[in-house]
Amino acid sequence: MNEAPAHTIDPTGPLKAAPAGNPMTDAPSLFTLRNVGFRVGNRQLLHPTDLDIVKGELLALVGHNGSGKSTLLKMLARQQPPSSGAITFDGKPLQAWPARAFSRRLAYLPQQIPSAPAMTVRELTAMGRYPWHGALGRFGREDRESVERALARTNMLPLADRLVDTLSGGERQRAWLAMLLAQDASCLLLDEPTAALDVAHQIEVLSLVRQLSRATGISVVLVLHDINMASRFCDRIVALHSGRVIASGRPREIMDGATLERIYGLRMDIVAHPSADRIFAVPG
Amino acid sequence: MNEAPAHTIDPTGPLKAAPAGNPMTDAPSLFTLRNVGFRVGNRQLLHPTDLDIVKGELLALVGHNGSGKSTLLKMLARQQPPSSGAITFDGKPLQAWPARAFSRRLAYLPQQIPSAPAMTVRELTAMGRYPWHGALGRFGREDRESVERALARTNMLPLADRLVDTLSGGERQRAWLAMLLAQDASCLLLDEPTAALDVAHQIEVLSLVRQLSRATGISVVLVLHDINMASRFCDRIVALHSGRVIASGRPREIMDGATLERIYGLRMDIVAHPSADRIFAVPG
Amino acid sequence: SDTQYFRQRMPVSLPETVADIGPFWEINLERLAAIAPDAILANSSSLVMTPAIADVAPVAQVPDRAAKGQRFELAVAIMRHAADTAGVPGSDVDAFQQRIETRLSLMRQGLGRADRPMLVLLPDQNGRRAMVYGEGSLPDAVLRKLGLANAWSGPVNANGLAQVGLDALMPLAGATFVQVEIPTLKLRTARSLGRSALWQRLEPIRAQRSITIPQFHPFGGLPSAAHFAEMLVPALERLPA
Amino acid sequence: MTDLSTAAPRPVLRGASIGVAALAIAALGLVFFNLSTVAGSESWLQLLFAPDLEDPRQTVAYFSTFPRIALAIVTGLALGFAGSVFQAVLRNPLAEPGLLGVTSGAQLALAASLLYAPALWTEGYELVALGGGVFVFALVALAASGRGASAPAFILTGVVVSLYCNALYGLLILFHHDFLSDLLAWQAGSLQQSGWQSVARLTAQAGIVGLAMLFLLRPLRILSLGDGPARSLGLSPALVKVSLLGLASTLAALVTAEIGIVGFIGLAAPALARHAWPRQFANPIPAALVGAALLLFIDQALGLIAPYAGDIPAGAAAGLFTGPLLAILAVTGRQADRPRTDRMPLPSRRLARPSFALGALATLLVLAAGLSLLTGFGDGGWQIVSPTDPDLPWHWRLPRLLGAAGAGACLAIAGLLLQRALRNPLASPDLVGVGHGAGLGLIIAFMIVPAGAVWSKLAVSAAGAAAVLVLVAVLARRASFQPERTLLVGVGLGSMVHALLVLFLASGGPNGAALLSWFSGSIGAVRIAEGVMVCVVALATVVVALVFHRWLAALPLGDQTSLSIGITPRIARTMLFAVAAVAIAAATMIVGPVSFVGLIVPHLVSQAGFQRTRDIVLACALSGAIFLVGADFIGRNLAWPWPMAPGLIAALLGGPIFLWLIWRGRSQ
Ligand SMILES: Nc1ncnc2c1ncn2[C@@H]1O[C@H](COP(=O)(O)OP(=O)(O)OP(=O)(O)O)[C@@H](O)[C@H]1O
Ligand SMILES: Nc1ncnc2c1ncn2[C@@H]1O[C@H](COP(=O)(O)OP(=O)(O)OP(=O)(O)O)[C@@H](O)[C@H]1O
Ligand SMILES: [Mg+2]
Ligand SMILES: [Mg+2]
Repeated sequence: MNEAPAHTIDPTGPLKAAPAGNPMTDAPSLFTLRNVGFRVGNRQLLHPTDLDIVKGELLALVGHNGSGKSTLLKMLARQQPPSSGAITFDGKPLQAWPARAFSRRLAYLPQQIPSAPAMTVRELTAMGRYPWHGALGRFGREDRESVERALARTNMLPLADRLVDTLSGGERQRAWLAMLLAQDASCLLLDEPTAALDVAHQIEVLSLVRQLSRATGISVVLVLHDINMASRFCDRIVALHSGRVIASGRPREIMDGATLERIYGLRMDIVAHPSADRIFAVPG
Repeated sequence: MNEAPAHTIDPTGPLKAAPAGNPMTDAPSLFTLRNVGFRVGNRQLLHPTDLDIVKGELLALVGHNGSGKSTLLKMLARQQPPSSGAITFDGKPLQAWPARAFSRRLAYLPQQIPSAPAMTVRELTAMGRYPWHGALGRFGREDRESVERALARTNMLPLADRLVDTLSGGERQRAWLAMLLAQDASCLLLDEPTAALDVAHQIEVLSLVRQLSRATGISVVLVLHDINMASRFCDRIVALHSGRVIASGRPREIMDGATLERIYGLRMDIVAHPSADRIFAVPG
Repeated sequence: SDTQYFRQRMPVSLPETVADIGPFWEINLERLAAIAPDAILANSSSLVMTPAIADVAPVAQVPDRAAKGQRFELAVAIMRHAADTAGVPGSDVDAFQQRIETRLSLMRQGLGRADRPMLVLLPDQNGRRAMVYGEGSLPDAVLRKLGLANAWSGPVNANGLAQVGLDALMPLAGATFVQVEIPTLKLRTARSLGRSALWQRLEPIRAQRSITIPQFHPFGGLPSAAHFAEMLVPALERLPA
Repeated sequence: MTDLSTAAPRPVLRGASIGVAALAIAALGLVFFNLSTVAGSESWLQLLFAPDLEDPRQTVAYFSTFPRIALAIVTGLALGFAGSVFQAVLRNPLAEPGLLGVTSGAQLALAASLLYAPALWTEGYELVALGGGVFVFALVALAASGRGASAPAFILTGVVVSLYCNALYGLLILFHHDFLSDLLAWQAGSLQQSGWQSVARLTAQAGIVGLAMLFLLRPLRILSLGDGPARSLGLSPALVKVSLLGLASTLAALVTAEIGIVGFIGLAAPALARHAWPRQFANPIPAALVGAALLLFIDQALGLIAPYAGDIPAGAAAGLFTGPLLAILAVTGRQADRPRTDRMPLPSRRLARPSFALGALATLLVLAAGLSLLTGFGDGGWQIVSPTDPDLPWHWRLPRLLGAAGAGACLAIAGLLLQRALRNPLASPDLVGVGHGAGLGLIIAFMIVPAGAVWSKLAVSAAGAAAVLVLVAVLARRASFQPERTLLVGVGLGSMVHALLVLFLASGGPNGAALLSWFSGSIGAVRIAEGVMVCVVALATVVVALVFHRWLAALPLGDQTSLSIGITPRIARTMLFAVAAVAIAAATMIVGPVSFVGLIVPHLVSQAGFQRTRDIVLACALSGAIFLVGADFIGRNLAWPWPMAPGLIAALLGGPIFLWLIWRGRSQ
C-alpha cells in the first residue's frame, strides 16, 4: 500500500483520495472499500472512496454533521447497498455473506435507536443471540451466559427486568449496546454509541470496547463526535468532510489545530492532560 | 428565599433539599417548584424538590443517566403532571395556562426526536408558528419572517426544502430546533439539544441560545451531558443524582473536582483554557 | 322489473316487447319515464329503495304481508290487486280464480288422503344446510290447499323461510322430501349431498322417499301457486306408495 | 397528558385475563350442556368412537354436534393465530387475516370457476379457492416488496386488491342471481356440519400451515424491533414478512374456503389476548387459544338457542359478541400512544406545481360531469343529448350527478380526516359505524314497517346512522379519543351492527338482495333535494378541512409535539371526528357505504405527489367526486337497464391506478 502522509490530504484535492490504508501493520484487512460511493437522486452523499480497515483495529469516524459518517457505516453494515464501487468483508464480497453468518461476525448499532415494544432489557439482549441459535435452535446455556455477560459489561443488570420503553435515553442506549454485545460478533459498527451517555458511562463503554478489542481482537468502527474520546480510545481516526475522506491516521497525527480546523471548521487548542499522558483538544 | 451555600449540599442530606434559589438576583421567578416529585408505581423517579428558575436565566441540568433530568423537564413542559407538589409558571399555576398561551411562552424539545412524516424542514418550522396564528389565523408576513429567521439562525436555509426524514442525525436535531425557535417563546426547555451535533454546531447552537437570552431576555433550561459546554454557556448549573438535586450554583462553584466526582462518580481534573479566560474539566 | 327472473321461474312465456326496468331495489327511472306507464305495481321495498318512481306514475302498492296461515289468501289478493289495477273486469278475475281453485281441489282428490307430511326444501351447495319452506311460504299455502301436511313446524322468518342445519331434519322421519332443483346449482349440490354423511342417514333419503321439482317463483301470486301445484302433484304420483 | 401505562409490568391477573378464563370455562360448560341435551345419558367417549347409527339422536351427535365442536376449536385457533401474526407483522390493530385479499381472492376464484369452468371445479373446489388466494397474495407481496415491504405498503396494496376482488365478485353475482342465496349463506359463515370430512380436512391443512408458522415465531419477535435491527440480526425483513403473511393468509383462506367468512374473530382474539397479556404481543399462541375459546363459546351459545331462533350462523353472530367486547376493551384499556415505527411509503416525488395538478383534476371533474349528463346508453344504443334538449335527461340525471359528486367528496375528505386524526392508514368511513347504522335502519324499515306505510329511505337510514353515531361518539369520548382505542370502538360497534345485517341477509327473502346491493352503494334513487344537500355538506366539509389543515398536519407528528405547540390532541381529534361523522352520514344516506372512496382516495392523492395539507384536502375532494361521478356514469350504462353499484366500479377504477402509483414509486 503506497503510504501517503495521512493528514496532508487537501479536501479539495483529486476526487479519488489516496487509499487511506492503515499505515501501522500489514495485518489482514477486515473491510476493503474500493471506489465506494453513495448517491441519492442527483446528490452524491459519499464520493467514491478507497478505505481499508484492519482486523482488531479500533477506528473512529469523525466529521461534521452530514459528512456521510452514517451513510458509510450503513453500507459497511449492509443496511444499504453502495451506488458505486465494491466492499469486501473478511476477504469475501459483502453481498456474498449469508444473512446469519454475516450477523455472527458483524453487529451494527444505528444512530436513531428504535423503540422496542413491550420488551424487558433482558429479553431485548436475548434477541442478540438469534444469529447463533436461529429460528429453531435451543436457547442454550451458552446463550444465557453470553446474555448475562453482556448485561454485566454494560452494567444493566440492575435494570434487566425493566421495560425498555420506560428507560431514560442513556439507559436505553446501553440496553441496545447489551444486545449488540450478546451477538458476540467479531466486528462492531457503532453509530454514535455514546451520544446519550453521561461522561462516566461514555468512558465506561469506550474502555469496555477497547478492552474487548485488546483481549479478543474484535475490530470496532465507531462514529464519534467527541474528538478527545476518539483520540483517547481509538487506534486510528478517519475524518470525513462533505462525503470525502479528508484525513486518516493515528490520533497523534490528527490531533493538531490545523487538521481539526479542516475537519470541524473550528479553531481548537491542543492541551496536554494534567495527570494522564495524553493530549486533548478544546474548542477555541 | 433563605440562601444556602450552593455546592455544600450533601446528597444523603435531609430529604427536602433547601430551595436552590438563584443567589444572583431577586429577579421575578419564571418557575417555582415546591415539593415537586414524580413517582411511577413504587419507584420515586424524582424526590420532592424545591427549585426556583429566574426569568432570563440560562440554566443547565446535569447528572448521570437516569438521574431524572428528562423527568423534571417533562414536568416543566407540562408533558406529564407531577405526582406531588406544585409548579408555578410566570406566577400562575402551571395547569392554569390555556394551551396556546402556554405554547407562546414555552417551547420544549424532547430528548427522542419524533419522525416527521413527509414534511420538509420549512413546513416543520412553520408548525412552530401555530401558537401565534392558531387554527384559523392567517399565516402572515410576521410568521414567514420568524420562520426564515429561525432557519437562518440554525443555518438550515440550505436544507430548508429537504424532507426532514432524509436528514442526518445532527441536521434533523437542528431542524426541530428551528421549529422551536420559530415559536418565539420566552422560555426554552431543551432536552440534550446538542446530543447529535458535532462540536462546531454545538458551540453555534449554545452561543445562539446565550446570545438570544442576552438580547431578548428569554430563559433557557438545558439538559446537557458536556459539563464544559454547560459551564461555558450557562449562568447556573443544577446537578441531579438519583432523582435529587445534589448541587446548584454558578459554573465556577460547580466546576471543582470534588463536586464533579459527586455528580458523575468520576475523577475529573480542572484545567485553565490556554487561550480563553475559562476553565474546563477533563476526565481523569 | 327483473324480467329475467320471471322468465326463469314462471311457466308463462313473457312477450319480447316487455321491457326490463332493472332490479326491484333500484328501478331505472329514465327507462320507466320513457315507457310512461299508466300505473305502477310495486311492493313496499321498491318504494323505500327508489321513492322517485312515484313521480312517474301513480303507484299501486302490492299487498305483501300475510296474516298467520293466510298465504294462499295473500296470493289471491296479489292476483286480484293486479287485475283490478289493470282494469280487468271482475267477472273474468273471478272466473280465473275459480278455474284454479277447482283445478287444485281436483288434484286434492286425486292424491287421496296422503298420510305422509311433506318437506319442501332447497339444500345448500355445500351439503350442510338447507332452506326449508315453513308456515307462511307459498309452498306451505299450496300444500294446505292440497290437504297435505307441512313437515317443518320450526321457527321461520317473515317470508316463511328458514335456514337450518341438516341435523334439524333428523326428527322428520316418515316425511317425504320435496327438493327444489336449480339448474345452475344442481351439479355441486348433488355432489355435496352425496358426500354428506348426515344427509345419507336421514330416514326419508334412506327410504328413497325424496322427489325433486324444478324451480318456481316463491314470492308470487295465484299463478305461481298454481305453477307450484302443477309440478308437485305429478312428481308425488310417480313416488311409490 | 400522555398517561404512563407502560410502567413496570403489573401482576399478571389483569381484568382481561380473568375475562378470558371465564370465557373458556363458560364455553366448556356450554359444550357439556349441549352434548347432554343431544346425546342424553350415553357416555360421550362411547358415543364418539362407537356410535349406534340407528338411533337418530346418536347420529346427530356423531355427525353434527361433535364435528361442530371440533370445527369451532380448529377455526378459532387458526383465525386467532393468523390474526395475531397479521397484527404483529403489520403493527396495526385493524389488521385481520382477510386484509391482504386472500379471502376475497379465494371467493372470486370459487365463483368464477363455478360459472365459467365447472369442469375445473369438480375435482376439488378447495384447490381452486386456494389457488385464487395464493395468486392474490403473490400480487400483493410483489407490489409491497417493491416499496421495501414496509407494513403500510402491505396494508394499502392488500386493501386495494381485496376491494378489487370483491368488486369483480359483486359483478359476477349481479349477472347470476342463483348464487345470491349461497353468497349470503357463505358470508354468514355457519359452522354447521354434516360429517367429519371437512373438519378432518381443515384440521390437517391448518395443522400443516400452523406448524410451518411455529418455526417463524422467533423471527416474528425479532421483526417487532423494526426492519433495521432485524436486518442486523441476520434476518431479511422482507422475506420473513412475506412468508409470515403468506402462511397466515393461507390459514385464513383455508377456513374461508371451508366454512365461509367468520368475521372479527381474527380481529378480536388478538386484541383480547393483547389486553390480557400485554407482554405477549408478538406471540400468537395466546391469541389462538383465546380465538378458540371465543368461537366455541359463541357457536355453542347459538346451538343452545337454535331450537327457538333457528340455526344462526356463528360467523356472522361472532360480530354480535366480539363487537361489544372490542368496545369494552377500548374503553377500559389504557394503551399509551405507541409511536409508530413504520412510516407510510414515501411518495415517489412531490408535485412541482400542485396548483396546476388541482386545476387538471377540476377540469377532469367537469368533463366527467358533462359526459355523464349528456350521454347515456338507451334502447337504441348510445345516445348523445344536446345540452339544449328538453328537460328529460336533466330531470333524471342531474340528481344522480350531484349526489355522486357530493358524496364522493364527503367520503374522501372524511377518510383523510380520520386517517390523520387516528394516525392509521386503515381508518375509513366504515369506522364511524354510520354505514352500518343506516343499513340497520333499512332492515327495521323492511321488517316492521306496516304494510302501506312508506318510510323514505333517507329518514330511515338517517335514524339508524344517527343512533350508531351517537353511540360511537360517546364511547370514543370515554376512550378520550386516543387513536388506537377509538379505532377499537369503531371496529367493535361496526362489527356488531354488521353481524345484525349479515344475519338478516342470510335469513333469505327478497329484501336480502336489496340490502346486499345497498351495501355496495346505489346512486339511482337520489332525488334532487338529496343531491343538493350532499353537495352543500361536501363544500362545508372542504371549508372546515381547509380551515383546520394545521391540525391535520400536526396530529401525525404525535401527541407530544402537538401538545408542545399548543394543540390539545383530544380536542382536535374530537372536532375532526365530528366533522368526518357528519360528512359520512350525509354521503351514506345518499349513496350507501362506498368504503373504497373514503379509504383509498387519501392514499391515492398523497402517492400522486400532493404534499401540502391544503392541496391534499382539495385533491381528495376533487378525486373523490371524480371517482363517484365516473362510477355513476359507468354503473348506469355498462349493464343497462340494470345498475352496477358505484362501490364496485370505484374499486375497479381505483384499484389499478393505485397499484400503478405504488409501483411507480418503487425506485426511491
Ligand atoms: N435518504 C436521503 N436522501 C437524501 N439525502 C440524504 C439521505 N440520507 C442522508 N442524506 C444526506 O446525506 C448527508 C450525510 O448523511 P449522514 O447521515 O451520513 O450524515 P452523518 O455524518 O451521519 O451526520 P450526523 O453526524 O448528523 O449523524 C446529509 O447531508 C444528509 O442530509
Ligand atoms: N415510565 C417510566 N416508568 C418507570 N421508570 C421510568 C419511567 N420513565 C423513566 N423512568 C426511570 O426514571 C429514571 C429517570 O429517567 P429520566 O429519563 O428522567 O433520566 P435522564 O436524567 O433523562 O437520563 P438520560 O440522561 O439518560 O436521559 C430512569 O432510571 C428511568 O429508568
Ligand atoms: Mg449520522
Ligand atoms: Mg433524559
